[in-house]
Amino acid sequence: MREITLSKAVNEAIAEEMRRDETVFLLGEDVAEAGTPFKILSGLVEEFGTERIIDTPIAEPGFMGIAVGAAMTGTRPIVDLMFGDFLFLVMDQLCNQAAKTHYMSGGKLNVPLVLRTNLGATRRSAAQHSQSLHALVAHIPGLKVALPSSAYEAKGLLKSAIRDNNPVVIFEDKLMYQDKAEVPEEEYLIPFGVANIKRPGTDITLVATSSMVQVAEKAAGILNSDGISAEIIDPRTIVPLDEETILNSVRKTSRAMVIDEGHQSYGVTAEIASRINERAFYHLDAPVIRMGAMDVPVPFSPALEDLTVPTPEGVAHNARKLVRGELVHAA
Amino acid sequence: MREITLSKAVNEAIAEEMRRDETVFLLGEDVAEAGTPFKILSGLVEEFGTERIIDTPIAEPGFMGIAVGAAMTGTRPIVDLMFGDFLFLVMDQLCNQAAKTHYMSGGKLNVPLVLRTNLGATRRSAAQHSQSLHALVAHIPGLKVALPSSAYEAKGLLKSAIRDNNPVVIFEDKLMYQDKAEVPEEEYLIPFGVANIKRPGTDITLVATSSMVQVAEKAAGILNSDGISAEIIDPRTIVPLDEETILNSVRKTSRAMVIDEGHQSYGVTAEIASRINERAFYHLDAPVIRMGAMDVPVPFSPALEDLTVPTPEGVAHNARKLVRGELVHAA
Amino acid sequence: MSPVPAKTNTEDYIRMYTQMVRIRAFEDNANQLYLSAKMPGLTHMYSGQEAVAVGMCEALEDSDKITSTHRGHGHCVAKGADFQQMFCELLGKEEGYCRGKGGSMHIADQSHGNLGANAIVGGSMGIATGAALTAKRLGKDDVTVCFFGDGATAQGLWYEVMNMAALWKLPVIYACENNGYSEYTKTHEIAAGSLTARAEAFGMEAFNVNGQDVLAVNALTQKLVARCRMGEGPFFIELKTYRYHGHHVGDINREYYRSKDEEAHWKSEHDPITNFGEWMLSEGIVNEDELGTISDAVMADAEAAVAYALDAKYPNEAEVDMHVFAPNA
Amino acid sequence: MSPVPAKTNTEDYIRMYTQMVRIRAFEDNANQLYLSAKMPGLTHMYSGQEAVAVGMCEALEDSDKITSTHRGHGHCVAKGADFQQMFCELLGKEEGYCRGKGGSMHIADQSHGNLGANAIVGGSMGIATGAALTAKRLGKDDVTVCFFGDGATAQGLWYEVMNMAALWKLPVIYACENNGYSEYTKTHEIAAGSLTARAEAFGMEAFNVNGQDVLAVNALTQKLVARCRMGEGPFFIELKTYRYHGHHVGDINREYYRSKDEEAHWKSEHDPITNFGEWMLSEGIVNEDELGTISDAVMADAEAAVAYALDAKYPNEAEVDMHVFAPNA
Ligand SMILES: Cc1ncc(C[n+]2csc(CCOP(=O)(O)OP(=O)(O)O)c2C)c(N)n1
Ligand SMILES: Cc1ncc(C[n+]2csc(CCOP(=O)(O)OP(=O)(O)O)c2C)c(N)n1
Ligand SMILES: [Mg+2]
Ligand SMILES: [Mg+2]
Repeated sequence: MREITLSKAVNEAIAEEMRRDETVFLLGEDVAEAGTPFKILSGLVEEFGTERIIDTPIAEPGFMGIAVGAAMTGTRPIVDLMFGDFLFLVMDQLCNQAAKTHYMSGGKLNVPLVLRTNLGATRRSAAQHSQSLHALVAHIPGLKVALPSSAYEAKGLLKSAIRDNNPVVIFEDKLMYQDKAEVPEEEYLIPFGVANIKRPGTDITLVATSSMVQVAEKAAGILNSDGISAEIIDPRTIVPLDEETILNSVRKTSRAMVIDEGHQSYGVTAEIASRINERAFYHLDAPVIRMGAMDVPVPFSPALEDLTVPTPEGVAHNARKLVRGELVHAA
Repeated sequence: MREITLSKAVNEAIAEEMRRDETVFLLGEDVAEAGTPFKILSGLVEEFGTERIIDTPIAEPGFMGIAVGAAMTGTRPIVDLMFGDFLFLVMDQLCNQAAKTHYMSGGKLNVPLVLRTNLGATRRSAAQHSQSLHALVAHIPGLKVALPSSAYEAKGLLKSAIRDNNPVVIFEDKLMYQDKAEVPEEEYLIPFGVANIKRPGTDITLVATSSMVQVAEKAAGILNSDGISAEIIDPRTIVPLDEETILNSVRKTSRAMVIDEGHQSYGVTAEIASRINERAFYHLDAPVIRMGAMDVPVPFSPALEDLTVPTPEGVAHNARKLVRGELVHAA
Repeated sequence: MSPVPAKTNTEDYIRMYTQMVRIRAFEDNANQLYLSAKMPGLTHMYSGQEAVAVGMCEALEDSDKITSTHRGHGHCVAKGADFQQMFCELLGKEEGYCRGKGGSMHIADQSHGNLGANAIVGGSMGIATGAALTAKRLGKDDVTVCFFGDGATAQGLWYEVMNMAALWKLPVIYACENNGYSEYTKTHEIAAGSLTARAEAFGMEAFNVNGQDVLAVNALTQKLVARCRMGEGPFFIELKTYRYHGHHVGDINREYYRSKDEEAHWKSEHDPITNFGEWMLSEGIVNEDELGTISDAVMADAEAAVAYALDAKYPNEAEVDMHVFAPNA
Repeated sequence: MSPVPAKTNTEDYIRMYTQMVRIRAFEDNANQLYLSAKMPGLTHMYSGQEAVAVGMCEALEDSDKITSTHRGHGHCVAKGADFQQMFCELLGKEEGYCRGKGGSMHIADQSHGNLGANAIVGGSMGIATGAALTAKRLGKDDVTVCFFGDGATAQGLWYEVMNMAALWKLPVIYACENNGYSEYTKTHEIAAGSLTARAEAFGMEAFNVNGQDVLAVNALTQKLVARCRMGEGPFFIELKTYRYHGHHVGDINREYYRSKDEEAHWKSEHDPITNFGEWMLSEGIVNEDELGTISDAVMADAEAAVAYALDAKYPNEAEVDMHVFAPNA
């Protein structure tokens, strides 16, 4: 099968959906001629024109609000938020307005919009351009949250997001834009709420999201040479969350780790670990171990930044302990 | 000992700290003559004047940003955010600026500010005036988060918050403003990171925050008549979190529930439950059970709203099951 | 009153008058429901500002959109909503416009183009601008009116969306109802400079109009709506008006920020309903009896709706987690 | 060049010239570090805009504050920072101004009143206004200059804080460096109306000045700083200027949004350093040799600092979770 970059996968998803549905349009900063600073959207304005690929001023709350109103009145906006860190600027329009409108109107108004943004550290971009903030939006009822882990997922999930009748936040890993994966020429969608068993295994379950799927895969390789068979589950969407696939795996392996690039405390790992504990407690041979990013603002210095995110070695280290029945945290 | 309302406790804490330290001041909407819509600050402008009790326009991001700059340059602002739901408006200034400045400057700049706001549903105020959003700020490194559960804690924690050299977000339960508790006449501070054993017990640990402490107490009363002895732990601050007190309790009781008024998914209950699971797993006789608010925007209708938050009966029901070794969630 | 507007005939006058009376009656009943502890929560009365909502909404078609505020009953009535579903909503009943899930601060009526009240001050400015973007993109004729208060002009969101509306020539009218207060604070204490100048700085045409004069409001709005439809928007209007009640129904002792004299003066000199009624009488458009008949009918209508709503049923418990997500086809 | 300013003497001119040369040299070296893959991440060059930072900061005392932007090296140098700590910061070294934790986009130098660069466009507008509030509240003389770009004027935060600054008469000067572009977009495509009118609408005095003319910038700033100290602030200045490089060091092929001719024209006709140097020569304030000596000294200084920074050590791993919270006494 052909291989394309995640960046190209995103571009294709948008182009296909815009061809399919006249009401889809995109807005954000430098999305038209410039095709975004990451050059993800190159070519779209040439095909769809500036009426549908709209350059905005640097006014994130404003264009987020405009997207909400546009979505409520019969169009399907895709909001391009250049960095995930700028989520903090759009939280009111996203969480007080978009997320709640359908419910508050008793089901009468819909807000079918997609907020495309990114996550991921280690790009030497410092504390305001490196955050992975998906836990925040996952906490707000009314928002769906997708975390593609490769070009394949990026395309399939984004197309589903654009067709969804609800606000969806989709986080691309900005370190992965140039990574290639097999992506079919034919159209496909990836449904929300269906996890992917990225690698089957028997000894331990590694639930990994987004950027951490690759880390888990590398860790599984290391573990494999130690004779430990790790199963990797990629939830693909954390709202809705496919609990069954995760639980089935844990019931089989009896051990689980959850790995995510958001800050560990009060983050995504806690929710997934809690659900495993609640529903598979009697199957567990050991506590579920979480690995998130350190609870520190992301430092600029390369000497520090790389310490803040889970690594394959770190994951393998903890997995090994778990499988051997050693404590990971002092008890 | 004298009893005063939570509202009065907050008022006293601010007045005492403003008398003690000239650099403390307060800003927000209708805080001066009006003393806030909840009338919490009545009398302060008369004592301290409009230079220190500052009415702002309705511009939450703006006055939050002003507070950050004021804090960086040698004063101690208290920001009055009328409803916790408006946090979404100030997230950028709070999380991208205030929370990160000390770290990003390598420890050279400080941001000693307090953001006072509230949480709590069942006031018939609907989806944009009823949220309990403390999980969001707890996820951001650099912010401390305090959740007073009575007038006593409200005063002691707020005074500590004002003296802290870091940004602190303190959430008062807006349903509790008129509730009275014993509060000493003499000055006292409640340190951060020290949980309170609200009620000792032996059979099950109920970790409850803010508004849910009262719910847990009522549940403990119900359980008591069933012959079940519940220990209630009030963490008082969730950042920093006093893990030891919680773990010691769980090691003793072998069973735990975590109760919090934020939405359950990706919320505070998940973090506390995860830490218990990680560090006290082998002491647990049953899974840690979480009870948060339902994952729905808060509905206006009283017939629906009351269903969304944990109740004493609900807590007692689950606790009873846990103690009896019954599953709370289907396995 | 102001010169006779383009859309001029007795029927229009009577409809405008009736709509203003309907708003006043709705609010008086809502206030009573609050005072008699039959309404959950609080609510913000629109009484005194009727000429703004009616003057503007009467210049709109059903397909035109409005966004509203926490003080939103007036806009909702003026845009065509019926009392029964409105009172049901205020009481949290299933037959309410939002099945009781929204309440006073989130009442919406999409069948008449009301995209909803909003409990975030300024929160609907983006929504209104986005609705106008839809009209432009889909080549529709629709105009959107964005209602907000003087206090809301302090929110940065407004400047962001004005800038985009001006750059993209969107068919939106920003309507600031300057009632002199945001909560318990006078406008001049929270607004530096000039509101119209703020809009003009973005290259928008800005207007001042007496918000107590329904015909003046209507005439200006008709003109601007027509210009919006020709692609000449956006526009800004500042409408000077006054709220009769407290900030919300519970704001009773308010002399510390507003004198009783001031309130009495506005009511006796600038009441939009009385003054318009008197003008119609003096012009011979209606007689006293006819005005009385209108009032009586509206009162009866309101009372019947209140009675209906009080008896109506609450939503089923199973509704609590319905409508979090819209279904996908 | 403009008429001679109040603070007029040869020493001042030479210092301003030197500071501009220092900024240019800093950026040329930073760019080289990037091109030779010795610098982590990206950075935004200030070259071309030197007269803005220097003209303004030379009108300030050390105790006065500034807030800066993603394009912040110029402000940092102009406010008195030294090369060594700056380059160390850019390379993520322990001896950097922020111990390597901030990097280019967060460089701060509180010893000279620089409250920091900011990677959120517009993110420091509140901070600057808050610093001015501190000055007013504590009865200090300090003035704060808030630097930001034309693109940042689209952020609503600016209007919120202008309103408060105007209401409270704060000693803050909002300085918009209009370099014609925000990223890859021309200013007129993202800014409707007039920037000065936007500030004036809040009752603030607003000024336009040629941002390539260091004396004009300095003269105006001196006047406004003095007026701020007398309680006459806030003020707004729009400074027309130009950035020579791409939006960031990686923005190389940029003809799709900006022609080479345009760039060449600004460099040959409006270079703030060349023009000021020529003026000083023509006025007999300095001779060619003296200018050469200044340049040489600055270059040597920069090179030494770069060499030092390249050799300097990274922060210790244990630093990674230090400084999340400030200690309490
Ligand atoms: C973002 C936000 N901040 C504060 C409030 C609290 N609040 C509700 S109404 C109001 C005053 C609004 O004044 P104005 O815009 O003039 O409208 P009016 O009440 O006069 O109709 C305030 C501060 C809110 N609901 N939302
Ligand atoms: C809130 C926010 N939105 C977008 C960006 C991405 N960004 C960085 S610089 C920039 C352009 C800024 O333009 P301007 O304010 O004119 O400053 P200049 O780069 O011209 O100095 C943008 C869009 C950002 N850093 N922060
Ligand atoms: Mg008002
Ligand atoms: Mg610019």
